[in-house]
Parts: sequence; C-alpha cells; structure tokens
Amino acid sequence: MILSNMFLAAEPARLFIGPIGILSLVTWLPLVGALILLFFDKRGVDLIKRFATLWMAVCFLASLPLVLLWNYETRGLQYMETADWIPAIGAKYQMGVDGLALTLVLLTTFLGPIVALCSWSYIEKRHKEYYALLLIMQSFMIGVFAAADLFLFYVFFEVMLVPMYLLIGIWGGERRLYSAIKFFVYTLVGSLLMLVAVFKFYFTAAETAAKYPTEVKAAVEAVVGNNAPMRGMVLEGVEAARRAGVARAAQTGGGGYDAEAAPLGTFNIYALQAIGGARDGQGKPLVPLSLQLWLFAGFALALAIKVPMVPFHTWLPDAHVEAPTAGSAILAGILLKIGTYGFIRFNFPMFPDAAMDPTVASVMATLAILGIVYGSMVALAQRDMKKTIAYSSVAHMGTTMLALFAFNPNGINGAALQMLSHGVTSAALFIMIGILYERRHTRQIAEYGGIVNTMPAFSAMFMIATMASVGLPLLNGFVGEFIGLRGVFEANIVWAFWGTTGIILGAAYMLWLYERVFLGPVKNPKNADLPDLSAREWAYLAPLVAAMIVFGVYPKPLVTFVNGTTEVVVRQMRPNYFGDQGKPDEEKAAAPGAPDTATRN
Amino acid sequence: MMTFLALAASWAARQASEPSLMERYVQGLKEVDASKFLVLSAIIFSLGMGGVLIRRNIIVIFMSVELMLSAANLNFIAFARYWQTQGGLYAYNGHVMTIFVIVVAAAEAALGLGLLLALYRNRETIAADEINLLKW
Amino acid sequence: MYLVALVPFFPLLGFIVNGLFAKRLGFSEKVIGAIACAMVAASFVCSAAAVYEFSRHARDNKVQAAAKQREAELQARILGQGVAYDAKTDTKREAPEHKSDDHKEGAHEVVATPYVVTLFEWMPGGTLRLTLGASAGQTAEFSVKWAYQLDQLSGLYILFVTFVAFFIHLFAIGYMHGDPSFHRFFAYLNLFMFMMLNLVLGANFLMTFVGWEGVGLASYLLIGYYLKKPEAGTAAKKAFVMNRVGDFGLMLAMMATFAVFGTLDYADVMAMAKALPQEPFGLAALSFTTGTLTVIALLIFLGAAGKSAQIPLYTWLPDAMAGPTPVSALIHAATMVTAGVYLVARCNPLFQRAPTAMLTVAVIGIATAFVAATIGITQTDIKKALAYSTVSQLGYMFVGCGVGAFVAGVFHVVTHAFFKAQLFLGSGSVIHGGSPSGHQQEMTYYGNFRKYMPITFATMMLSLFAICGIIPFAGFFSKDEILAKTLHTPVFSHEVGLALYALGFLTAGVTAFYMTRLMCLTFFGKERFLEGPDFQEGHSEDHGDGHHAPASKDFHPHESPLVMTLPLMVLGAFAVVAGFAGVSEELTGGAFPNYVHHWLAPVMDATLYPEKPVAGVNWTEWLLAGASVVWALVMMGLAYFLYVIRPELPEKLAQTLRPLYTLSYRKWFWDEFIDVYLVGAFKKLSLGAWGVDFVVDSIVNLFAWLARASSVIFRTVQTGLMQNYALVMALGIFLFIAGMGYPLFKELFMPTDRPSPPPTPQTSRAAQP
Amino acid sequence: MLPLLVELPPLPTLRDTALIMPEIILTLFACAALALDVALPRGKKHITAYFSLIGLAFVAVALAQQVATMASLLPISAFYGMLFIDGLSVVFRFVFIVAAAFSILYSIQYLEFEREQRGEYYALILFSTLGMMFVAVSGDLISLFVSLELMSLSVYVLVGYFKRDGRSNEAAMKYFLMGIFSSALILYGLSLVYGVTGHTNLGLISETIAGYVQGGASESGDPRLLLFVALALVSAGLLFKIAAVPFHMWAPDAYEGAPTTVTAFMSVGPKAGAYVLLARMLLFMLGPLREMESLPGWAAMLAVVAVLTMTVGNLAAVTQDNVKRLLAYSSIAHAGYILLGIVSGTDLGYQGVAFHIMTYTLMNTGVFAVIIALHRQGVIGEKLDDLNGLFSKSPSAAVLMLIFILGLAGIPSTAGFVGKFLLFGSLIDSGNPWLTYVAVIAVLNAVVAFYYYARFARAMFLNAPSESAADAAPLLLTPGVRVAMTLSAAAVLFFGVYPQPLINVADVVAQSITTIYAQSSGVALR
Repeated sequence: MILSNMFLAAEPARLFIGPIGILSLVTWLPLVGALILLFFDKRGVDLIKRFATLWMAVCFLASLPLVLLWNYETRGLQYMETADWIPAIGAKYQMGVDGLALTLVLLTTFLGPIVALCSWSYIEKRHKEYYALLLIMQSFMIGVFAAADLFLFYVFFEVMLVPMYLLIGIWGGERRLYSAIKFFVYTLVGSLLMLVAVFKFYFTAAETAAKYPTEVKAAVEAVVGNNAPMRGMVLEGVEAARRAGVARAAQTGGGGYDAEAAPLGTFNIYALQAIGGARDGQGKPLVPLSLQLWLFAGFALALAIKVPMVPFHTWLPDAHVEAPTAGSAILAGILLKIGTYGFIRFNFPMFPDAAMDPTVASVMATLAILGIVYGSMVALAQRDMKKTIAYSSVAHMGTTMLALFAFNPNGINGAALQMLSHGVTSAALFIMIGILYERRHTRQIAEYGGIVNTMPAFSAMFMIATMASVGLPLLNGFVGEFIGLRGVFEANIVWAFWGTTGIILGAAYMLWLYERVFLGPVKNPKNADLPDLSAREWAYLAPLVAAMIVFGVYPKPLVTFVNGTTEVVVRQMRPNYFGDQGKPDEEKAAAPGAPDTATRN
Repeated sequence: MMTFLALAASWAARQASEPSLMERYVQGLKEVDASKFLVLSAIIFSLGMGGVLIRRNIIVIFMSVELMLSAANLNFIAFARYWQTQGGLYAYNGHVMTIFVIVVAAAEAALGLGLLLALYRNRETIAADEINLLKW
Repeated sequence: MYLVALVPFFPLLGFIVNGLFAKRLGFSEKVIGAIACAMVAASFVCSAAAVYEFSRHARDNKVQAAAKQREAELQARILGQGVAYDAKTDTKREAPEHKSDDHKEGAHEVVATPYVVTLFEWMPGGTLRLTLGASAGQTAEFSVKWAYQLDQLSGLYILFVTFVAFFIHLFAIGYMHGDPSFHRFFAYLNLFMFMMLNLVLGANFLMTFVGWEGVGLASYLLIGYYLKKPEAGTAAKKAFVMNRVGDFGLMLAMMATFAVFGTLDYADVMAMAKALPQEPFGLAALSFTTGTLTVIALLIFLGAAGKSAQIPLYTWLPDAMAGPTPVSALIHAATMVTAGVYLVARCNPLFQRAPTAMLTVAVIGIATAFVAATIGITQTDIKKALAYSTVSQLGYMFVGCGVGAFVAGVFHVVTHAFFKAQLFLGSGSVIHGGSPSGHQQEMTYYGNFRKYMPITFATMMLSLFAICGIIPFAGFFSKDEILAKTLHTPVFSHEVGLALYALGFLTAGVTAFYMTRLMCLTFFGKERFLEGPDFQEGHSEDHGDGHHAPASKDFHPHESPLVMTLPLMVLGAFAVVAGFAGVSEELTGGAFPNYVHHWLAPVMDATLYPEKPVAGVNWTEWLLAGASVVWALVMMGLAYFLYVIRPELPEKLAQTLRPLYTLSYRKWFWDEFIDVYLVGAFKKLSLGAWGVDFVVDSIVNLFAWLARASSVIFRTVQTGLMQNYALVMALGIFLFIAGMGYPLFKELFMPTDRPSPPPTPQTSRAAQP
Repeated sequence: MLPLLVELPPLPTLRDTALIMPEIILTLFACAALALDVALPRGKKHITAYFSLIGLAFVAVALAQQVATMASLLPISAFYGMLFIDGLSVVFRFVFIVAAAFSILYSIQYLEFEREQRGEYYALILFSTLGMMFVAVSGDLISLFVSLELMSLSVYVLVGYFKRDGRSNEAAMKYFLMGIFSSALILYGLSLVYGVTGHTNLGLISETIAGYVQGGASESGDPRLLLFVALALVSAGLLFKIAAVPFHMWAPDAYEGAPTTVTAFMSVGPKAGAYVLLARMLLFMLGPLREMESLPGWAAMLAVVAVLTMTVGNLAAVTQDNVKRLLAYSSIAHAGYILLGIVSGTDLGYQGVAFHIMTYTLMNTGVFAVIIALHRQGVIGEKLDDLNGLFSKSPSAAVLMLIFILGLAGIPSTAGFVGKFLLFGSLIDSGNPWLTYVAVIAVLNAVVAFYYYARFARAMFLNAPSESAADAAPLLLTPGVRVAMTLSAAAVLFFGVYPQPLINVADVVAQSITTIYAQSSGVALR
C-alpha cells in the first residue's frame, strides 16, 4: 500500500492500493460483493445474510483510511483519480472527495452494515436478490458522492433508481407497485430535465471557455485554492472545453470539422464550476444571467424533487410507507441528501448569480419555510407512524434548504451538518419502526400504547432518537439546526423567525407520537407481551444512538470537514465575504474590519 | 361534290406545304415538349391513387397501384426523351429505369396474387374493408 | 480553580451509575439513594470550595485591572473605534487609553471579574458577519466553547441549588420507598442536577441553552415518571412543548446576540453592552434597527416566561404536579423555574438599556403574581395550590427584576427556594401519610393532621410565616425589599411604581390568605380523612396497579420517618434564618451589612442607575414594612376564621360571589383557551393541510391519467381497415406539400419584392421543366 | 469533383466485382439454400438454417477482408457509378448480417414448434438481406429501387408465411398493398427528380440540385417547385418504410400478424435497411434541400415528424397489452429518436444515429428472443401477462430480458442510454433554440417510454406467476439461443459502461455522411 506524499502541507491525500485508487475501491467493493453473492445457493439463507452484512462491514472498514489520511490543510478534492472513459464526448472517469463528500460517503458506508443487519428478520422471501440489490445500491450511492465528473455523477444519479425501484416493488407493503413506479417516474422526470440542462451548460461552457480564456483561468483559482493536483485536473478540463469551443466555432463558420482533434468539451464538475463562476472585469458573469436562470431551474427541479421540497414531495410518504425497513432507512438516510448535496455542488458554484438572485432566493426560501411548517403540520395529522417520520423528513430537509439559501458559511455548514444528523436520526427512527412492525405487523399508531411498560430498553432508544430529531442540545439534531438557522438570521431575520418555529412544531408532533405509542397504560392486550430488544437488534441500534450522542457532544471533526467545502463555495459565490481580500463587502466600511486572517480552524 | 373536291385540294396543298412525317419526326426529336406527357402522367397517377383509396376490391386496389407505377414509367420515358434532346450524357437511364420498373411490377403482381389467393382460401373474401382482424 | 468543572460532573456520574448499572447490578434502594445523595453532596462541597476560592480571586486588584482593561477594549470594538483587537488570539495591539468621562466612579471601583474555565471548543461554525447594531459589517468567528463561568451570581446559585437539592434527594429516598423503578427516578434526578448546574455555570448563552433544554428534558421524564398514569404523559408533553415555545424565543435571542456582538460569551457580551446607549422607550424600540437590545431582551424574557411559567405560558406548571412530589419540590419550586430569573439577572446590562423590556417584565410579573394568587384561593388539590403560589412568587421575582432591583429578585429566589421546597416536601409527607394508599392529594379529605404529624405541622408553620412575609422570617426581608424597590423605582415614573406597589401589596395579602387556608384545611378543622375515596367501594387506584379493597375504618394519618422529616426541619430552619443574609440597608441604616447586595454588586451594571448612598435609618421604609406585616396578619386571621371556626361560610361566600368564584376556579379560562383554541385549532388545521397534499397528489395522477387516456386514443385509431391507413398516408403527403410548398408558392406566385409578369395560374404539377 | 465523373472507363475491371464479392457469395448461398431444401427429407429441414448461418459467416469474412484491403480508399464507386461504397455502407452491411444471423438462429425452435420448418423461410431471409446489402452499396436510382423492392418483396412473403393463420395472411396483404403503394410514391418522386436533374446517379443529382438551389429560378421556369413535389413524395415513401407517424399505421398490424420470428427480423433488418435508404436518398441525394435561406427545407418537416413519431409511438404503447404490438410502437418511438439525430445534422447527431441503430438491433433481437421462447405448449405468448413471474421460473432469461428492457428504456450503464445521450446532445449542440424545446419533449417521451418498459419488469419480477400448469414450465432456450442472448446482453452492458469503441465505429458513418455528402452537394452539411 503506497502511502504517498501525505505529509506535504499543501499536498492533498492520495492513496493507491496497486493500480486501484482508494476511492474506486470503496465505491466498487460493494458491487463486487453483490456479484459474489449471485453465486450463492438460494436456499442457504443464513449464509447469505451473514455474508452480506460482513461484506458491508468490510466496506465500512475500507472507507476508514479515507478519514485517517485526510489532509486538513488543503481545500478542494483529495484522493483524486482520473482515467479516460468516453473521449468522444470528453467524459472522464474522475473521482475525488472534498470535505462534505467525504462525510456523506462515510455516512453511506456507516449505514450499510446497519441496514443489512436490520433486514435479517424483516425479509421473508428472495433473500439472495435482496442483499445483492442492497450491495449494488450501496455502490451507486457512494459513487454519486465520489464522482468528480458530471457525466459519471449523472450515470450514478439515474442508475441508482433501478435497485431502489425493485427494493420497494418486490419487498414493499400493500400499495408497493403504485408507490414504486411513482417514485421512479417522479425522480426520472427531474433527472432527465437535468440532462437537458447538463447538455446546455456543457456546450455553453465550451463556448465561454473559448471566448474568455483568461477570465476562466482566473476563476479556477477560486475553485482550487492551494490544491496543486486539483489545479492540474481543472485546468486540463478547462483546456478541453476551450479547444472544443474553438473547434465548434470554426466548424460552424464553414470550415471542415475534424472530430479527432477536439473532443466535445469537458464534464469535469470543477472546471464547469470555474467557467460558471467566472466573471469579466466589471464583475458581470460570463454566462449571461438569463441563461444561468434556465440552467439553475433545470438542475434545481431535479434536486428539489430529490430533497424533497414541498410541491414535489408527494412521492416521499408513499415510498417510505411501502418500502421495507432497510429501503426506507437508505431512502431517508442517504437518498434525500443527494438533493441538498447537489445544490451545494452544482447549483451554487456553477450558477452563482442565478442562485443569489433575490427573487430566486426568496422563492426557494419560502418553499423551504413552507416545507418546515407544512411538513410539521401534516406530520401531526398522520395515523401511520412511518408517514409521520416521512413528513418529519420533509420538515427537516426544509430547514436544511432554508439554511442553504442563506449563502453564508454558517448557513451552508449548518445545512451540511443537518444533512448528516438527519441521515443518522431518521434512519434510526425508521429502523425502530421496523422493529415494532416485525413484532406487531402494523404501523397504525392507534394499535399501540403503553409500549414503555413491555419494552423499556426500546422505549429509551426511541426516546433518544425522538429527542435528537426534535433538536435537543447534546444530541446531533441541534448542532446543524442552530448553526444553520444562525446563518439564516444573518441573511434574513423573517426567514429565521419562521425557520425557528420548526423546533416548536417538531417537538409537538414527535412527542405526541411518542406519547400515543409509548406512554400510558397498555390498552391493547396484544401489546402486553412484546419481547424487548434482542442482541441483534441492540447490535444495529447501538451504533446509531452512539453516533447521535457523540456528534451531539463533540461535532468539531464533522464541522472541520464540512467547513472546507463551505469556504470554497462561499468564496466562489461571494468573493469578498471573508473580507480578507482587503476591500470590505458592500456594507458600510465603518472599520477596516478585524483583519481576520482566512480562518483555517 | 365541288366543295368536297375543294376541300381535298386545299387539304392536299396544305399537306404539301406541311413538313413530311419524317421531317416532323426529326423536328420532334429536336425540341420535344414534355409538358403534355407530364400532365398525362400526373392524371394517371392521381387516378391510381384515387383507386387505391376508394375501391373495395383488393384486386382493383392492386391494379390501381400498377397504374401508379405506369404513370411513373411514362414520366421516365418523357424525361428521357427530353434529356436526349438536351444532349444529356446519360439520357438512356430513363428507358433502362422503365424496363426495371416493369420487371419489378411483374414480380409484385405474381407475389401479390399469391398472397391474395392464400387470403381468399382462408377468409373467403377479397374485400379490403372486411379484413380487419388486426386492430387496436 | 478547576473545581468548577467538577461541580456538574458529579451528578452526571450519578446519572450514569444509577441509570445504566443500578438495575443490571441489582443495587438495593439504599445504595441507589446513597449514590444519588452523595453525588449532590459532593457537588455542593466542590461549589462551596470553588466559591470561596473565587471570592479571594475576585478581590485581587491585579485581576480587577486586567478585567477593566479587557472591558475597555471590548467596548471600543463594539462602538467601532479604531482599536485593533484580534478577538481570537487574545493578543492586544496598542490600545489608546479610553477614559470615558461620563463613567462616574461608583461608591467603590466595581468590576465584574468572572472566572472562565474552557474545557474544549464545542461547536465551531465557520465565519460569520455581524449584521445588526453599531459594528455591522465586521466578520467574526462562530465558535462556541464548552466553558464554565464562575462569578458572584452563578456562585450564589450553585450553592443554594445543590444545598436544597441534597435535602430533597434525602426526602425522596423516603417518599419513593417501594417504587418498582426506584433507580430510574434517582437517575433522572441526577440528570436534572447536571443540567441545572450546566445552565447556571454556563459561560455563554449556548451553554445555558444546553442546560435550559436539558432541564426541560429532565422535567419531561420526571413529570411522566408514573408511566401508567395517562395524564402524566400528557402533562409531560405539555410542559415540554410549552418550554419549547420559550426556547424558540431564547434561540432567536442568541442569534440576534451573534448578529450584534459576534460572540455569545457572557463576559464579553455584558462588557460590550455596557458601552451601548440606552434605547428609547415605547413602541418605537420594537424593531431590530432602532431597538436591537430591546428586542433581544424581550426574546430573552419570552424564554424566561416559558421556563419560569409567567402569564402566557404558565398552564404547564399546575399540570406538572402529576409527577412525584420531590420532583415538584426540586424542579417546579426551587430550581428549574428560577432559571428564568437567573437569565434575566445575568443579562441585566441588556435589560437596563431596554426600558420597554423592563416595563414588560414588571407588568407581566405583577399580573402573573395577582392572577396566580387569585386562582390559588379556590384550589382543592394541595400540590396545585402550592404550584399556583410558586407561579405567583415567580411573578414577584420578575417584578423585582423589572423595576431594576435585580439583587432583590435574586435574593427572593434564594429565600423562596428554601420555604417553597419545605412547603412542597411538607405536602409530600402529608400526602404520604395522609391516606392509606399514600396518593391522596385532595385537601377536602384532610383535616386536623397537626395531631398526627407534629413535626411536619411545626416546620410548615415556619414556612407559612416566611411566605406571608412576617417580620423575622426570610420572606419578609426578600418580598418587602422587592415591594420597597418597586415603589421608589428609578426606571419608571413615580405613578407606575405606585401602581405596581399597590397591586404587589394586594397580592401579598391574597398570598397570606390562601396559604393560611391551605394550612387550616390540612392541619386544623374537622377530621375528614375517613370519607376519602380509599374507603369507598369500587375505587380503582389511578396508578392502574389493580383494584383496591376498601381500607379499614380505623386508619389514622401517621408521621413520616426521620429521613423525610429531617429535610423538613433543616429547610424550615433556613426559612427562618435565610432572611438575615440580605437585610435591606434602608431599614438598618447601614448598621447591618446587606451581604447579598454587596456580594452581587459586581455582576449588576450600575452605570445607568447608580445606587444612592444610604443616609440613615429610613423611617418611611419601616412604616411600609409594618403596614405589609399587619395586612398579612389580618388576611391570615380571616382565613383561619373562615376555614376553622366557621367551615360552612366559604360555601355561602362562593355562592354570593359566583362570577368571581368561577373565574378563579376555572383558572381565568386560560387553560381552556389554549387547549381548545390554539392546540385544537392547530390539529384541525393540520388535518386540513393534509388536504393540500391530496391536491398535489391528484395533480400528479392527473398527468398519469392524461397519458393513459391519450394512449387509448392513439391505440384505437388503428381501425384495421387498410383504406384508412392509405387515407392517413395521403393526408400526410398533402400536409408535406402544403407545409413546404407554401412558402415556395408564396415566393413564386405572390412575389412581393421582385416585379415580374403575373404568370398564368397552373396546377403545381404541370410546371414546364 | 468526384472521381466517378471520369471519362467512360472500359469494361468493369476485376476490382469492381471484388467490391461486391460479399453480395455475390450471399446470392449463391441463398440459391443453394433453396436447392438444398428440395434435397432434404422432411425431418431434416432445419439443416438449411445452419447452412444459411454458415453462408452469412462466409459473407462476413468476405466483407471483413474487403474492409481490410480497401479501408483507406473509401469512398469508391464502381460499375460506372452504379455502386458507391462508403463508410456508411460498410458498417451497415455488418449490421444487416448480424440482424439476419440472429433472426435465423432464433427462428429454428419457433418453426420446429409450428411444424412450418421449410427451407424457403431461410432463403427468403437471405434474399431480403441481399436486398438490404445492395441498398447500402447502390449509388444509382435504378439499383437503389430494385434492391429496395427485393428487400421488401421477400419480407412481404415472410410476413404471410403461416398460410393457414388468418392473421398472418391479413397482415401480409395489408403490408404488401401499403408497401407497393409507397414504392409507387417513391418511384413517381424519383421520376420527377430524374426529370429535373437529368441524372440517375445520386452524386450527380445532388450536384445539379445544389446548382438549382443557389441559382434560383432559371430562365425556363423554376425547377424548385417540381423538386419540392418530388421531395414530398420521396420522403413520404421513405418515412413509410421506417414507420414514422403519419405513415406508421401499417406497423402494429404487420408486427402483430406476422410470425414472431419474422416480426423480430422485420423490426431489425428491413428497418435498418430503410434507415440506410433514408440516409442515401434524403441526406445524399436531396441533401441540398435540407435548409435554404428563404424556404424551410426538409429538416423542419423532419423535426415535426420526429416529434410526432416519438410522442405517438410512446403514448400508444402505454396501454397496449399485446407484446408484439407494444414492441411495434416501441420501434416506432425509436424511429422518432433516430430521426432526431438526422434533424440536428451535427456530427454528434450522426454518431448517435449509427450508435443507436447498432445497439437497437442487439436489444430488440434480445427482447424478441424471450418473446419467441414464450410461445410454447399451450401458451400463445403474446399477452404481457404471459411474462408474469418469469423470474421465479427461469431467472437467467428474466435477468437478460431486464438488461435489454433497461437498454431500450435508456437507463444509464446500458448502451441505450449512450445512444439517447448522443441524440439528445446533438439536438442541443445544433444551437437552434427550437431544437432545445424538441430535446425537452424527447426527454419527457423517454419518461413515458420508461413507464411501459417498467411494465415488463413489473410483470417478470413483481407479479406472481399464473397458476396454469402449461405456464409453469420454464422457458426452453436451446444452447445456441442462450449463448446468442448472453453475448448480446453482455455487449449492451459493455457498450453502456465503455462505449468508446462503438462510438469510433459510429464515427466512421458520421464522417462519411458529413464530409463526403458535403463535398458532393457543395453545401456545408453542418
């Protein structure tokens, strides 16, 4: 194992095991597991279960070196890998993770073994296919976060829907067919419209790179910071775009078109970010604002469906209620995060002017607030436990989106932390509801009551998860929520006011759920003799609850990872926000401002 | 009688002044006017198309398609003649094309009747609007 | 000095030990109780040592000079003058000596010298930009430290909290004897202590907020302790949600503090606040631009109102009595509810610069005091009566703070903690011994218990005199000082002070009346405990543990064991003694020093309202004090007369003053208002909201139906008739020709630009090649 | 100037015959197959199938050898311009061979079961392939028309192959009559084209048309009017052959009526031939009429047709239960996507067209292989419900089918996605704002398309198998068919993940379209 040059300060971490980079290894390992699983005998159910969970655990361990060798000094991508993929359209197999992506990859690998373990007793039929699909799903989800090439991201983004469709469709509840196809088609519409936007931006980027090579090179600095290998990759991407732009300009002008000479442009996310964010002398964006708005809308629609933001959220309750426990845990734990991750990775850096356009920002913020208030109110009125948690996810993601649209380090850090904490908390809640479902085979709240008397340990765990979801300090829910809403306060006080009402509504519906299900005497005789948590159930609940407490008490490591990404994004959108470029922001220059050195924390 | 003779005389005179059949033939070769043939072929083509659309009996439909093919042939011949006069290098292609079209039409006829026979033996009908088993 | 960090650590240790290992290792009740009490005792000892060390540290003038220097820099920075000051690395660049002339020298140089212990950086959050107040535009670092701050105010609080808590733990061992989940109760109690100490010792707003919500969680767990009682669960949820409404305000206040000061640390914020000018009075101050501090203060007060059960958000406290009595004593009397007063006292520089906020605090305080007192009159449940008396006393404390007498407010908190905790524990022992089932709380089934429970009776009489404000007892000194300060308040005009004083005076009387009523119903009068439901047929225990056979008639109440009466005696003694710690110098003319006042002076900002030096014994003060004592004695006599000598009179009085009675009995209809209108309406609204979801869903399904419908159309267009197909083809061809041919046709036959002879109309296909 | 306008060369040299060696071999094998059939006893008829497969192998070898020797010389013309071989024709001849081979391989079992195992079936397929090969190479109207008729006639007979089945006869009759009607239209159009230009050679025609377009109305009346009529008629006929919307009515009936193996062959072989014909006639011959400054060329018309085709094709399939009709509509929809590539006219577009046709061949034959195998004892296998619970019965067939279905739907990591990706990309690449809206419509169509492909997946994976005994037997796939299916599925996945080699092949076709045609017609075919 070559631990190459990880001690150089400005040098981002790189780790190659033989020819394969660590990131590719972590991404494709689960898929390899799935292939091996196919050769197992269908009847050996226990062997399949153990193998799948063990393999997931191995994948988690494989992802740990990512954290251990992380270089905290550099910004931008680390563990970068590049390989040619489809030269004809300029798509490269490029992998790389920055602070935020790393935490999301770890969240995915962390949830992997837990999700596999919790479906041991839940799944009764077709075990082999189930675990194979779970492993394949794991691979694609890690791929989405690790991809540094827009085409690679898009392939992972869309192909991930097929295993999820089958998971919901085959092992789901009663209305599984309807909700499975609804989930798939809803997300597919969004992602295909995004494809059109991807193309439009792909060709515009080539033209802009050709017309303004100098300005684009200047913009690359903002994206790359002090990360040398990443600068090489991004410049190479920008160069490919420029050559393609020049070739196409020549071709339309009547000259012959020699395809070999110039590929069609670049799909490298960070080169596109540089081109999208480039500005000419007077600060006017190179990509005209009107076009930026359309492109922003294309990306935003697909991601809003994924988040889900209010008008596009109706697929979530159906998908959650009908999905098997593991399915809805992954859905809530990771799939929703791709939406907000997409906003931070694509919409903000690539179309900064469109994102910060006052009307766009206020529309999205209003939708987010609607998500919080409306989501909480509807969660209050639900009779099905999973539906309540599903709507609570809508509310939490509403807070995340609101924090994102504050466009300041606090907001984006808070949003990222909220994503991570919601991932752990909602996955835990869904798994616990699964435990109850395995015992009583119903999710109707009316069927339960007084569970605390028969299952005290389980009630304690559910209590901790409820409190984390409500945002109690010293548990992971609070950290992201407070920092995020603080950022929102800085941007717009009224938004912060409405955003903070979320904590009251959250407490209301979660505790009402807890009271109706757990507290009070045991009304229904069937609940009288429910067995408490078994050893296996403890095994997959304990890490989740531990994570909630640890990241509530000591969230600093998470924040340092996430802050790396936030600073880069904020510097791209509001270059002189940090006031270290000498001239203070457009607010009144009362004092030269504390010469606050670029915080490296 | 007298008028008849006068008429015959004038006709003979005119005939004498008229260019002879051979001269007219040669003169026709030089500046042929294909537009009249075009109009004719257009008419035939329209008739053929109308036949296909309206008539009930499959054989009649088949014949009207043959009609359309022959209209095309007429066109080819007319244009071939025209381009011959213009001294086009490949004027003869039109004629060759016509021959091939006739050959193909023959093949189609044989094949079409074969299929019709099979259909008739099976369905006892050759009316176009009765064969509608395959729908929706 | 690191003892401070140990103070909250012990209860946490107790929580972990009792919570996780007690059941598994099978500790007996004795062991669990011992661990819990030991932990609280240990933290009391640590806090005592820490306070002593701190007092020496505070007097050291080197420390005072450094503190003054740092205060000057911070004030300069907040006003935006050119002091180059790097907040993070604490290195001080050249600082021009900033002598503000208007800063009059107080009686003696009084500077806050807090001692801050930072354990680790809890929550970094990236860079932020100040957007409000004088220094808008500067950038600062969002970095919240897990730090404890020991200064005079928090020192006083941790002392009396741990002291009272120790005795309550002791009492609880007896009270909870025989309870199946004994370990769970004590684990929660220790958890509460950890959270309360965190709240009080927190060095920044966020640490206090951790304690704030932590105690909310602990009260939720303890109120809902009796799991089988359905109303316990509802009460717990109600308490938590209502506290969250308060926390909502506090959270916004914290965000605003960041926006104005760039940090949440009390030391820095309060120092910077002192430099800011006082904000205008009245409604103009209610916007973030003009009255920033006012809005922050109001939001802080909203949080305090939620936690300390003031007017809009007090209905959860009476319902919280569903929890065991020691819980009511500890949380809902002595410690948690006073957290609100602590925070207001801690932020006194902010409040003093926001007169509108001060007025709100005072008005709501006095209103709560009066309303709660009137409700207390008609309560039959002993614990609910005490709960309303707590709400009313809290109202008093807030009035104290509202009129600028923060020290008086805090002193009343301390004295109130002693006698109210004693009263609750007394009621606990009354409940415990007063009925065969040990859970009878209705005073109607008590009567003449003084014969059976002499110790409880004696100690509760001490607290009665204390709460009524009779001369030697603690209540007199603290409540009277508040009333005195209300009358001569420098903050408001004389009329406002007089009005507040009058209402306060009236409430004091009403308090004396209902407390004496409570004592009479319980300890004097006819013995009614045999008519209680325990003795009726078919009474089912509300704890759901089975159907009780009616107890035998020869039952008579019995005194509680020593472990329960000892705390009563100690607290009773303190109810008497505690008053002398803060005798107002107005009364004694400076002869007898007011320890509490001098101890808390550094924390209280005196720049706006400097105290007037005491000339000599102020006779008008004595006159007022005497009047209030006489008024209290009169009301006590009236109550004794009504409930002991002529027990049938209250019934008739209730009939005659029917409207007043129902007003008080139905708790001013405030409970119903919240349950029916707010919560009920919200639930109906949310059901409606689900409808919107249905609408959005149906739109999505509409598209699906549209696709399906059009698919059927396109499918059935295949009629199977060959001629139709040929017809469609012909139509297609025609459209092609029309589509492409038309522009050409236009150009050829209707040439607009080129003049050319109008060609003869020909069919399109007959054109001459 | 094109090399072909050389002065009259002497007799066709040996080189010309070498160029059409693959076609000659194929003709020999086709006739030999007919003869062999007579000699074979009743039980042994399927040997003709293997014989024709060997024949196809020989043809492929000859073609490969031809490519090896003359790759650099392309484009070559021979036989006085009758033949015009360029990159497009070479690549598509391979596609035809592959299509024919798959069809023959999959029909052995089917015909055996129907007891219709007769040699003529395979001979007809070979003749049809021959017709297609000639369409690909012919450079003159005469040879083009004749080879088109050869291809079509043999397919008409194939469709009517089950004499005793009323549906097969009816389908054949309808297809025949509509077919010859459209051929008549094309022929009349061609006659007008000949009339206007005076040539029958494609290169010369496009040159003269280019002259007319630039020259504008010459003295003897404006020829453009006649040209437009010709264009309308020719494109009508061509669009009929590829079943584009206004002329698609015949396809569902013909696909449903014909024997499933013939439907498989029809949807892949002759359709690819029709695309080549479209490329030859529309792009090469009538290339200059694509877009003119003042008048809307056929590009605008084709765009409208493409949108209509996609939308009708996809929407009609949503509620279709008969599998063959559903696949007919799906092939109509794919015709729409391919037209998009031609409409955009960019290099990326032609690559997309070639790539999509190649992968469509693989995927469609794969899907039909399973549908054909469905037709067994007691099960007609044309209803979508016959697929129910296939996964529990024969998992391998179900998984292979899933790969093909996802390919057709265009889900990433399958070749279908890359094809669609190139086509949609080319639309946006062309820069014309209208085409961006067309791209959005195309994308929404892809969503509708996914819905009815998901119905296959749902039937196979999610529905429980029907109880009837006949249905319980697993699909019997002969080893040959199983190998073929696995190979094509592997190819679909491989080119989905790493499409670069197939894109290079598609690029050969794209180059031939853009450069060669541009030179000849003098108009920059952007």
